[in-house]
Amino acid sequence: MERKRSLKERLRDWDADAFDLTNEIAGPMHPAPAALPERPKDAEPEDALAAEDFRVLRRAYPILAALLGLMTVVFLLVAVFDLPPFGAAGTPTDNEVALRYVRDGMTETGAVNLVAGVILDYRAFDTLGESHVLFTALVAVLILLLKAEDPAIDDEGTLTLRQDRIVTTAASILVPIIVLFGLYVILNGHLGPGGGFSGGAIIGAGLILYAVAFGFSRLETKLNLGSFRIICLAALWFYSLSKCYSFFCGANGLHTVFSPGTPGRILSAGLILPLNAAVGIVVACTMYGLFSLFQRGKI
Amino acid sequence: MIAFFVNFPLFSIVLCLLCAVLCALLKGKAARIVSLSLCGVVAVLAFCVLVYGLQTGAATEYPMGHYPHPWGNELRFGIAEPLVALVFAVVMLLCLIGGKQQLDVDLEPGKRNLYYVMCDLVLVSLLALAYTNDVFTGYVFIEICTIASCGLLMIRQIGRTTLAATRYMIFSLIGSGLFLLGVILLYGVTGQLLMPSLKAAIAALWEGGQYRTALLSAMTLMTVGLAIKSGLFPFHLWMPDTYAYSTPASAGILSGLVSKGYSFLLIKLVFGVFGTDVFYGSGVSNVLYVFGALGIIVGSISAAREKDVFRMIAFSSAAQIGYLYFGIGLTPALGMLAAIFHLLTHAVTKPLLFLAAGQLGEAAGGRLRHTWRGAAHRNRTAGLMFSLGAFSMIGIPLTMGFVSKYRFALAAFERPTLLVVTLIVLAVSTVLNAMYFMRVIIGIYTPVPERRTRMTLREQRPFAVSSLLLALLNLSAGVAAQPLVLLLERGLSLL
Amino acid sequence: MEYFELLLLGLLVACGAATCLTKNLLSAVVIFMAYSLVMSILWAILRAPDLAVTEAAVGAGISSLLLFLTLKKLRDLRRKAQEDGTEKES
Amino acid sequence: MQGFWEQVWNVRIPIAAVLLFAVGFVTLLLHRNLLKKIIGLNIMDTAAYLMLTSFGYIEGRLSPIIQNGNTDPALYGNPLPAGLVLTGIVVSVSVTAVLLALTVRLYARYHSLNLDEIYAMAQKEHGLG
Repeated sequence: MERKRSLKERLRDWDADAFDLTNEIAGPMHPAPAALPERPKDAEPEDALAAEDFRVLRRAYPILAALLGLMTVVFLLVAVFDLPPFGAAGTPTDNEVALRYVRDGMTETGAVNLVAGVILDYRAFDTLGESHVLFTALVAVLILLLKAEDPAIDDEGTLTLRQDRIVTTAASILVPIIVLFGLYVILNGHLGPGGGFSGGAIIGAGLILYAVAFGFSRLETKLNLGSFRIICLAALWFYSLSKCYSFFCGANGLHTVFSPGTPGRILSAGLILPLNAAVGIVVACTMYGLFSLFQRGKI
Repeated sequence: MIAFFVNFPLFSIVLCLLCAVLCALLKGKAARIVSLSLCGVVAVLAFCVLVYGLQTGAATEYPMGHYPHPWGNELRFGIAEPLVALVFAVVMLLCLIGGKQQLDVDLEPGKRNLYYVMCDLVLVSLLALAYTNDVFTGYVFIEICTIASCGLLMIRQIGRTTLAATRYMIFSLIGSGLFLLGVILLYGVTGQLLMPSLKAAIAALWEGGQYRTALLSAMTLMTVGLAIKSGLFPFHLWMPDTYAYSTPASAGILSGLVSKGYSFLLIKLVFGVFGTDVFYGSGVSNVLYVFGALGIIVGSISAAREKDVFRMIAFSSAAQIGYLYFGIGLTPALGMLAAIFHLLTHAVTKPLLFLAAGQLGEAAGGRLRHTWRGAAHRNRTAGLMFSLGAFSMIGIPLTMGFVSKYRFALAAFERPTLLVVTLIVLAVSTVLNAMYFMRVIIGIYTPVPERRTRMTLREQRPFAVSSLLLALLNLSAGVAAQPLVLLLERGLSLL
Repeated sequence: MEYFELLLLGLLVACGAATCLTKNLLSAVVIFMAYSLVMSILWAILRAPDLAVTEAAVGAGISSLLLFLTLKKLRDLRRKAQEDGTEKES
Repeated sequence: MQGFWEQVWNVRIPIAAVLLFAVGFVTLLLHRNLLKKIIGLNIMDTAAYLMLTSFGYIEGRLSPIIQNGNTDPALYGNPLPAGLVLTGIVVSVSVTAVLLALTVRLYARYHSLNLDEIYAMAQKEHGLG
């Protein structure tokens, strides 16, 4: 009597087809069906089915879409007429939530620009998600447009602008001013209008103008894919960790290290200035990266 | 020690964000290890939060920052949220492990780590959607989820997936545009963004009869927006392309988790923002009920007509989403309980089906049903797992699908006026499910004389491990469903 | 002041409709850029200077720039396809 | 009739926002050209944000930046909608960038911007691939 095979062996045998039940079943009862006649072109019937669906859809689509569009317009207009009057003082949005932002905003967050106070201190979790939306978009465009690293492809996409004099002189004057203005908008985010997002976009536009005027070669040594990843890592990690620290302290009632400082001074408003700087860097790199990816498939 | 668990939702969200940014820097293999360990850690953290919720027995509101209720952002977690987060993390882990074989083939060598960046971002948005207590934060993380799941889709660089990604993106953005407009109208009328204060303001307005049309339209817009994004009946046309042509791991994550994240947010909105009496009193739930029923029937019929097995599974997923909204629209008590139970069932079963179908497709060498004849003999484990998943979809006893269908039947009795319609819809869809799934199972088990190489267990170890665990999850919940149902009942009461 | 606001609103709706009705893609993008700038001015009027700066820099600037770049990229691809096409035929 | 026009005047900016939302929504649905759809999407989002900003505006009050230390709430408008719209604009840009990248990839492969043609070509080419 052969020894009882262990479960492991029996499983392996079951899997490795030591015995194949189908042979017994198929064998005696009825001869195995002859191999199915291979259909000449198996793509054809399924294609007809989808094509026929598609044609019906194609004809019905514009009427359906116009109907849906009209319905939403009427539906929304009816809803809008019921809204509180525009510009009035006693509307529901002018409630205790907005009151505290305005009355205590400067003392609690230290930011003179209350909008910066709201997005970077009161409702900071939204903006934490926000800067990661931009990172997601950059990675998605990287997946799509990044070409494989082979030197054979020259910069086929570079602008064939004959580096003419007008653009280069204009750029040599404008780029420093744009980048300076962008830095001003970032660093004064908590004092005047602006902040990380708009300042970063302005600096990004400055970099793009530089790349258009003087070509990518000069920028490539410093701003390539490797340095991008490190910059994004540093800025976003700083952002996430500092915000995690302030959320943790806030939730457990601990006092954070950052003090709002005296409002109006550049180094005030606790964490808002460094956060604006970090967001500004990420936005500038993303904008330049998107431009370079669209332009020539590599950063 | 248990008291410290209250910080774990914040830690899990921030950890995911850190790992997502880190994975962009690492090489493919290291990024995979980081992502898999991240899913594991998030699962453990979610389990701890579940223990904390059970111990305190109440929903805790965790202020994100120094400012309480209507001023700062908040996270809210009772029992249902950590349970759903736990299931999401575990299923994502198993999907990534199970789909390894196809991932190695489909991903370009240079962009492998970018795939895992997208997986981490999908996970963080699912966690945020489960835990958030603020409507605008929900919108921001819906956008992250849209772009990241689109990234998961287009990683397989064949023309068909790029087209599917574009159509998926456009449909999703219509949905989030309507959701955004709903949030704005709600803010305009109540002045609040945090769910608890929104609920109080809406209840007061609903009694006072003020701004009623604006409230109704905001509620409809948000519901329709989320329904479009998770693929309810008239907006399920993007589903077959999206799920059929992507790698099985992505298809599992997209169909099993992403659409469930949106539906769970809708369930949170129904309980936490609109309030059951406003939502069910205003007739919006009947709209969901009708579209859910239509979705079940149309989804099942078009699945039966489909010859390509992957598209068939995608259409059956549209039918299952129809079930979800069918339950939500039925009744606030038992109907919602059946819907959230079905949410977990589908989150566990559908990835199992897609992974097994991926393996069977390779064993059979084709996508069409008739080319799959005898495929189960070439790949035994995949055949077994596929049939188990199919049994759960049909609702054979001992599987989780049976329990969820049973819960739907119970819920039907709670609403006697619609009893007959509900039972007919359930019966018809079960028959249709049985028809098109059994057709495939019979096909893959009919013996085909000619010998093909056989895929043994050792060659596909990652798939075997993950599908076995998914099957165990399914069967264990199917056999011992009562504790899970009680848990969900308590969770819903705390939502 | 209100009439200026009404003028801007009318201009906005006109730009929106014009962008969708023009056949030529380039003019659609140019009109969209004008739409963003008018929106930025309107936000300045609505006492939201942060938004005006951001919309001008990000909405009009980067979005339109990416649209122009895509148009240029599509033209390059079309020209490259024609060159390959002519090579194949000749 | 006088009440109607007075009411229209009271909610003039939300009405304009809804009209723009409808223009964007219909463009997104009706136009088959991908670039037109993307522009329609942008119009839809900015229209929604216009309505949100209009809820924060209060007649005769300054923008929410504290002038020389005077924190009297009756002086300044509501800062919350401005913060939300700031987040929204960046969302719109990133979504536009991803959609444009998808359009470039589709055009490189199918040499067409019309979604139906691309669908037909993909149908024929892949059939069951």
